[in-house]
Amino acid sequence: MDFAKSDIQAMLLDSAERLLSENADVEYWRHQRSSALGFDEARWAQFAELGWLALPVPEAAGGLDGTIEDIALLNIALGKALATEPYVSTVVLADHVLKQAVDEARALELLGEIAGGTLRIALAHQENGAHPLDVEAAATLARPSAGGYLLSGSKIMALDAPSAGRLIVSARIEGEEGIGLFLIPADAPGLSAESYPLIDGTRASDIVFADVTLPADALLVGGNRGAAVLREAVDRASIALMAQAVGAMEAANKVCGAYVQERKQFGTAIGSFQAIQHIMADNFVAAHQARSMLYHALANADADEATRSAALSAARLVIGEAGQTVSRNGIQVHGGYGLTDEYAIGHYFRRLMCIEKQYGDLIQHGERFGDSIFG
Amino acid sequence: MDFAKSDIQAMLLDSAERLLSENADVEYWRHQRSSALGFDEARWAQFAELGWLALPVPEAAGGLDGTIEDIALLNIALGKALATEPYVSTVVLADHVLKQAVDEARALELLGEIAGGTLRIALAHQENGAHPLDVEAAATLARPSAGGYLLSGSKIMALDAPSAGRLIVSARIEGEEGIGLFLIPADAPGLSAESYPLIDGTRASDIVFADVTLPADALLVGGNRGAAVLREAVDRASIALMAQAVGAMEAANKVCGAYVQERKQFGTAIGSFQAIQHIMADNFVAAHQARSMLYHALANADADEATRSAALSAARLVIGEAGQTVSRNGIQVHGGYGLTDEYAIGHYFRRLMCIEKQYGDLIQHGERFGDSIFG
Amino acid sequence: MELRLDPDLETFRKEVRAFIDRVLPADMKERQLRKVANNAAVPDLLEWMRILNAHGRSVPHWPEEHGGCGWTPMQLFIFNEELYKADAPEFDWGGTHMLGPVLYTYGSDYLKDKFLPMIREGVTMWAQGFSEPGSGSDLASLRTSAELVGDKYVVNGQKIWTSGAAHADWGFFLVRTDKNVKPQRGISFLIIKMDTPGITVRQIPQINGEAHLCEVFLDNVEVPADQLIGEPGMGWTYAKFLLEHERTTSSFIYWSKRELARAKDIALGESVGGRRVADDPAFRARFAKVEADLLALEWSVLRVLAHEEFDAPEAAAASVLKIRGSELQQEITMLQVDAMGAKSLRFFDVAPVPPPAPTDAWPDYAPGRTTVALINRAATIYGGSKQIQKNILAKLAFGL
Amino acid sequence: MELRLDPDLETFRKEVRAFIDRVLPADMKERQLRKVANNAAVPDLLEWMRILNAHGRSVPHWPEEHGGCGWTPMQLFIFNEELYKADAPEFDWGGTHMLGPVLYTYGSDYLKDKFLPMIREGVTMWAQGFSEPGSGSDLASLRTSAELVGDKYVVNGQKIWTSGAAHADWGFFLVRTDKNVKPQRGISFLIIKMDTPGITVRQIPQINGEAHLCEVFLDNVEVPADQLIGEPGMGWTYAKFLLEHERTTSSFIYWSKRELARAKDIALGESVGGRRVADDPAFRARFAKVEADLLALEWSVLRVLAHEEFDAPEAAAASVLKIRGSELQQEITMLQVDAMGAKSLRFFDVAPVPPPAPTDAWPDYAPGRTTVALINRAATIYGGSKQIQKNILAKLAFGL
Repeated sequence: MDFAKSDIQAMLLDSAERLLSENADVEYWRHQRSSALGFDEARWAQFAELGWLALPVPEAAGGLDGTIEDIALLNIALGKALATEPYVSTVVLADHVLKQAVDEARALELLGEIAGGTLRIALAHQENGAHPLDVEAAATLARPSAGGYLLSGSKIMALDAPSAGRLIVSARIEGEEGIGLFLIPADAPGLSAESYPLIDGTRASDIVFADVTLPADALLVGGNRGAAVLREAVDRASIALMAQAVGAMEAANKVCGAYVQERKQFGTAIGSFQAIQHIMADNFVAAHQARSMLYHALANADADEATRSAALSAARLVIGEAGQTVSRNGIQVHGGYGLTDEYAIGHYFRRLMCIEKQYGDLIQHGERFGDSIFG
Repeated sequence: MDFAKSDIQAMLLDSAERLLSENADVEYWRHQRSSALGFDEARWAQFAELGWLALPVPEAAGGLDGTIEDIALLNIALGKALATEPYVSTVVLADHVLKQAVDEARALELLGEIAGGTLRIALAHQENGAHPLDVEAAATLARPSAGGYLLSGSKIMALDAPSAGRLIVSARIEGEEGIGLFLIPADAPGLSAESYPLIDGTRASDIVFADVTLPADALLVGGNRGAAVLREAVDRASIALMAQAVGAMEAANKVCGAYVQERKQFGTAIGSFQAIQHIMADNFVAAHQARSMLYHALANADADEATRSAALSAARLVIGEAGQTVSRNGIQVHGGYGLTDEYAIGHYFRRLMCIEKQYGDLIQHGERFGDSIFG
Repeated sequence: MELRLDPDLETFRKEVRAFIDRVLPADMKERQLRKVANNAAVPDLLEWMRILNAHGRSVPHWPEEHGGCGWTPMQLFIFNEELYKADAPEFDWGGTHMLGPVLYTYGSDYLKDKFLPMIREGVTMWAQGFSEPGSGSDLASLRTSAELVGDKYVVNGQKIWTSGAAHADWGFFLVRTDKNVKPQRGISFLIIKMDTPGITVRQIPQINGEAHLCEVFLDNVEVPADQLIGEPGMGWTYAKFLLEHERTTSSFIYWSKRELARAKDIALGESVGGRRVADDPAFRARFAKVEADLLALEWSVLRVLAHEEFDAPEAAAASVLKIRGSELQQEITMLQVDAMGAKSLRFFDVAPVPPPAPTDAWPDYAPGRTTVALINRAATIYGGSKQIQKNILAKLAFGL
Repeated sequence: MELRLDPDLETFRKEVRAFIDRVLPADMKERQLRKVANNAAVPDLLEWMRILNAHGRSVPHWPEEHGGCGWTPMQLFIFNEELYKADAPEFDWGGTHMLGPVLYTYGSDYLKDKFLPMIREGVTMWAQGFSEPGSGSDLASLRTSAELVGDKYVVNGQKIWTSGAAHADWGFFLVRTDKNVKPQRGISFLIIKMDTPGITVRQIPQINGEAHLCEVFLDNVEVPADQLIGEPGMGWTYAKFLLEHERTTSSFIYWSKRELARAKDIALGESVGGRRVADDPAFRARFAKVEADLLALEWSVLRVLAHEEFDAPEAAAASVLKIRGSELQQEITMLQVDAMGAKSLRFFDVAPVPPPAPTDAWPDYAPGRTTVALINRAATIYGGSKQIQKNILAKLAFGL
C-alpha cells in the first residue's frame, strides 16, 4: 500500500493540470454544452497527444499499460474540471471489453485507434426496466444468420453514444446461454438512435436495432464470458466515475470556500457565521470520506468478483451520498446564485447527480452491498 | 375540528399542573426509580381523587366518559412530568378491553375498581420473537378444561406488570380461531414472573404460565373479537404514549433552552453560538411536528381500522424520530452533564427511547404505514 | 379540543371538486399536468383566473367587498387543495396573495380601484421586486432608491430573483425613499409598470434550463407618486404584513401533496428488474417517512389556520412551516427523481410546449420531474433561507 | 499510488492472531465479551497488560528503548484490530496512550524510570484530570491551581469527567501554575498519586447505571515538585502533543469494527414475526450504509497513518476522524439497540459481573448493548465536541 504518487501518476496529474485548468470554468462548460457533441473534439485530440487515451491500453498496442490507480487519478482531474469528454465510455469501458475480446489482433488494432484518438466507442447495454447491476438481463437478441447475426431489440440511455463511431452492444444469442458483446458501427443500417443531452451536458442515445445485420466477427466476447466481462467493465467505469465525483467534490468545496469568504450579508462575510462554517465542515468531511472510499474501491478493484463488487457498491453508497451533501450544501451557501447556470456550483451539482445514478443508483448499490453482508 | 380546550380538558390540565409540577424533577424521579414499584402509590391515589383514573370509564361505572382527546391531553401532562405511574396500562389499555368484555356487569365493576384506584391491570400479550403489531401471533394456549381453561405459555416484557393486581393475557383457545383475552390474578398459582426495571425506571415482567387454572369467566373477550379489541386497545395505548412523548419533548426543550442560556463557555452563554441556536431550532421544529402528528392520530382514532392504524403508524414515525432528535440534541447541548443521572435531560432521553419502541418500533410502524400507502 | 373533521366540510369539498371538474378545461389540465417547468404556462394562468373570476372564485381569500368568497380558513384550505389535486393552473401568487392583501389593507382608494380588479380578473401578471444582488437574506439593506421629484418618484437600482419579470405587466417593488433613517424605516412599497422607460429585464439562465428568474435594472425610472402604497417609509411594515398574512403559504402544502401523489404514480409506474419501485423496501420506507412528515406539516398548517395557542409566538410556527415546507418540497421532488433512477438524468427543454409525446420508456411523468427538482433547491433559500429561519426560531422560541 | 494491502502484512496478521489466541485466557475473553458496561473489567485490564508485557507487547507503539515493538503504523493497526476482534480487554489508554508518550518525550529521567515501567507492566491504573466544571470545550480556561511551596506543589481545585478516578492509582493533571500569563501559557502537566491527602473522588451516577466518570476535588493536595513533567507552563503544549500523537485514536476504528460485527450477530440472532432482523430490508439498508461509512473511516485512518498529503493541514484529518468516529460509534450502538427492538429497553445493572445467564429470550448479547449505547452519546461531546471539531475544520480547511 502506497499513497504517494508514482512518476507516471505525477506526470499525468501535471499534464492534467496544464490542459484542464484553463478551461475549468462556467463559460467553457456552457459553450461545450451548446456544442454539437457536448465536448471539444480538439481537446479530445490533445487527450490523445498526452497519452491519456493510451493509459489502460496494453503496451503491445502502443499503450501505457496503466493501473486502475492511474486511471482513477486522471479521472479525479477530469472530475475537478467537469470534463464532458467520453473518457469513461471509450477509454475505461470499451478498452476493458476489447482487452478481453476473442480476436486479440483485431482488438489491439481497435485499441490503437482509441489511443490515437480516431475511434470512440460507447456501450449500449441498458434496457428500459432492467436492473442496472444485472447486466445479463438483456432482451436484445442476436439471431445467427448467414455466417453472422441479425440483431434486434432496443437500448436506453447509452452514454456518450452520440459521439461514438462504434457501439458495444450486449445481447442474448439465440440458442446460447449468457450474453454476447457485439461491436457495431454506429451508422449500421437498421440501427436508429434518438439522442439527447443529460442534465450535466453529456449526451446519450436511445437505440433501436431492427434486424441489424452483423458479420460473425462483430462478436467480441461470447455468451460464456460476456456477462462477467461486462460486469468487470462496468465496475471499472464506476470507479472512474467515482474518481470524477471525488474531483468534482473537492473542486466544489474550493469554490464554496472562496464564495463564503467573498459574499457579504449583514455587513460581514457569510463565512464568519458558524452555521455556514459548519456546513462547510460537513462538506469537507463528506469529500474526505469520499476519497477514502475511492481508495477502498481501488484496493479491491482486482479482487475476486464478490469482494470487488461489494467494495464497489459500498464506495458508491458513501460517494453518492457525499456528492449530495457537497453539492446541495454548496448550492445552499451560494443562495440564489447557486441556482443559476452562471455559477460553477450548479454545474458540479448536476454532474454529481449524474454520476450518482449511472451504472446503478444508491438504492441498487445499497441493496447489493447489504446482500453481500448478510448473504 | 376544534383546537381549543373544553372545560373538562382545562380542568384536567389545571389539576395536572398542580399535582405533577411540584414533582417533575430529577430528585423525585431518582427516588421513585429506586422505590419498590418505580412509582408512588400515594400519588396513584391522588390520580384517583382527581378523577384521572375514571377518565375513560363509562358514566355507568362512575366514570367521566372522556374522549381520546381528553386522554391525550392528560398524557401530555404526564409526559412532561415523566410520570412513571402505570396509567397507560391500566387506564388506557385495560379499560378499553374491559369496555368490550362479554360480561358487561362484571366489567363495570372492575372499571369502578380501576377508577377508585384499588385495581391496576397490566397487559401481557407480547411473546419473544413475535411481531408487536401482529397481536394474533400468540403461542400461549388456553385449553378448555373442567368448565374453565388451563393456560400455558410465556410472555415477555409485560409493561407495568409488577405493580398490577391482575393481568390481561392474550392466548389462542384450543379448537377456536383467533385469540381470547383472559383476566388473570397476578398471583395465580402456576404463574411465575421475573420482573425488572426498564431504562426509564418503569417496570416490566417476563411471565410464564405453567398450566394456570382459569375459571370460565376469566375470558373477557372471545376469539372472534379478541384480536380486533386488542389492536384497538394497543393503538389507544400508542396514542397515549405519543402524547407523553410530546409532553416530554416540550419539557425537554424548555430545560435545554434554559440550560444553554445559563451554561457559559468561552466567556459567553453557549446559547449565543449559532450552532447551538440551530440545534435548538431543530428541536423546536421536531417537537412542533410531533404535536401536529399527535393531532393527526387523534383525528383518526375512531376511524375504521385501516385508516386508524395507518394514521397511528405515520404518527409513530414522526414522533419517534422527533423524540430522537430532541433528546439526542438535548444531551449534546448539555455536554457531559447530559450523560449524568443528575440532569433532567438524561431522564427525558431514556423515557423517549422507551416510548419509541413500545407497541411497535420505527421499523415496524414504517413498514405498516408503507404497506398502507402502496398496498 | 376535538379533532375530527367537520362533516360539513366534506360536503363543501365535494361541491368544490364538482365545480372545478365543471369549469377546468381539459386541455388546460393536460398542459398543467405535463408542463416541464413549474412556471411554464403563463397564458393558461391568466385564462384560468378569468374562468374562476367568472364564477366569483378567483380571489376567494379576499374580503367579500373586493370579490372574496367569505370562506373560513378551512374552506380556503380545501379549495386550494382541490385546485392542486385537479391540476388546475397556479394562481398568480404575486398579485392574488402578495400584492392584493397589501393593496386592500393599505392602498388608497385610487390604487384599490385601479389594481384590485386587474388582479381579480386575470388581466395582469405581477412581478415582485424585493431582493437585490447585495441583499439576499439581509433584505433590509436594499439600496434601490426612489427619489420624489415633483409628482413622480425617480427610481434607480437593481433587483434580482424577480420571478417572471420578463412576462409581467406590473411589478411591486421595495425601494428606499429615505437614506437618513434606520434601514427598515426608509423603505417604501411602490407599484411600477414594467414597460416604463428605464427598466431593463435580464432573464437569468437557471440550472434547470429555465430563465424564469430575472434581474431588473431600473435607470431613472419615473413612477407616478400616487403608485406608492400607503405611507412613505412604511414599506418594511407592509412587507412584513404580507408575509404574516400568508403564513401558511410557505408550507407549499397543496403543491407538495399533489407532487407526493405524483411520486407515488411514478413509483408504481417504474420497474427495475421486474420489481415496481414502489415495492422496493428501502424506497417504500423512505416514501412512508416523507408522507408521514407531510401529514405533520399539514396539521401544522391547520393549527396555524386555527390560531391554536401554543408555547411560543405565532411567528415561530410560520418559521416551522417554512423550514419543513421547503425541506419537504425538496424531499418529494427527489423521491420523484430517484424513483426514475438514471432516467431522471435526461434533460428536457422547457421551451417546447407540450413536451415530447409519451412512450413506454418515457411516460408522461418523465419530462419535468428533474427540471423541477433541480430548481427546488431554491426552496430552502428564498423567502428567508433555512439558516435565517432557524435564527428566528431560536430567538422566538427560546430567546436565544 | 498503489493501494492493495502488502502481502507481508497478511502474514503479520496471522502471527498476531495466533499470538492472541495463545495468550488470551478464555475466561477473560468471556468476561470481556459479556461485560455490561464498557468499563466494567478493571482487574482483567491490568492482568491482561501483565500478560502482554510478559511477551513484550503491552506497549508496542512506544519506542523500542522503552519496551515498544518497533512496528510500522500498519502493523500497530493490525495488532489493535486483532485485539478487539478477539475480545481482549482494553488497554488502560490513559497510561499507555496518553501519559506514556508525553512521559517518554518530555519527562525527566526520574519520571521515566519511575512511571514508564509501572504503565508497561500493568501495575497502575491511570486517571486523566483535564476537564473542569466550568471548562468543557473551553479547556484552556481551567482554574485548578498548583502553587509551588518549597519542593512541593500545593494543588487546589476541581476536575470532572475523570474516568475511572475511583479505581485509579495515579493521575495526570493539567493545573494552572501561573495566573499572570495568557491562559494557555500558565498550564502545567502534573502527576499526582490518587491517595494523596486532600483528594476526594465522587463518582457521578450516569444515565446508564454506571458511575465510571468522577469528580475529583483537590484541597491543598501536596505533590512533589519533581512530578511535574517537563517545564512549568508547557502543559498545554504537552496536552496538544498528546492529542496529535494519537490522532487516529479518536476514530475508535477497532472498537467500532468489533461492535459492528456484534450488531450483525444480533441482527442474525433476533427475529420479528419469523423474519430475522437481518432480513428486514430497511434495517439491512441502514446497516449497509453504516458499514460503508465505517470502511470510509478505516481508509481515512490509514491515510493519516501514512501521512498522506492532501489539500489541508493534517490536523483537519484528525477532526474528520473525531467527527466521523464519534458519529459512527453512536450509529453502530444504535444499530445494536434497534436490532433488539423493545427488548433493548430492559435495564441491566452494571454491578454484578457476570450478568444474568443467557436464555432464549435474553441471549448473551442482550445485557450491555443499551448500557453502552446510552453512554455513547458522550462520544460527540468529550475530547472536543462535534461543534468544536467543525469550528476547527472550517478554519483549517477553508480559513473561515
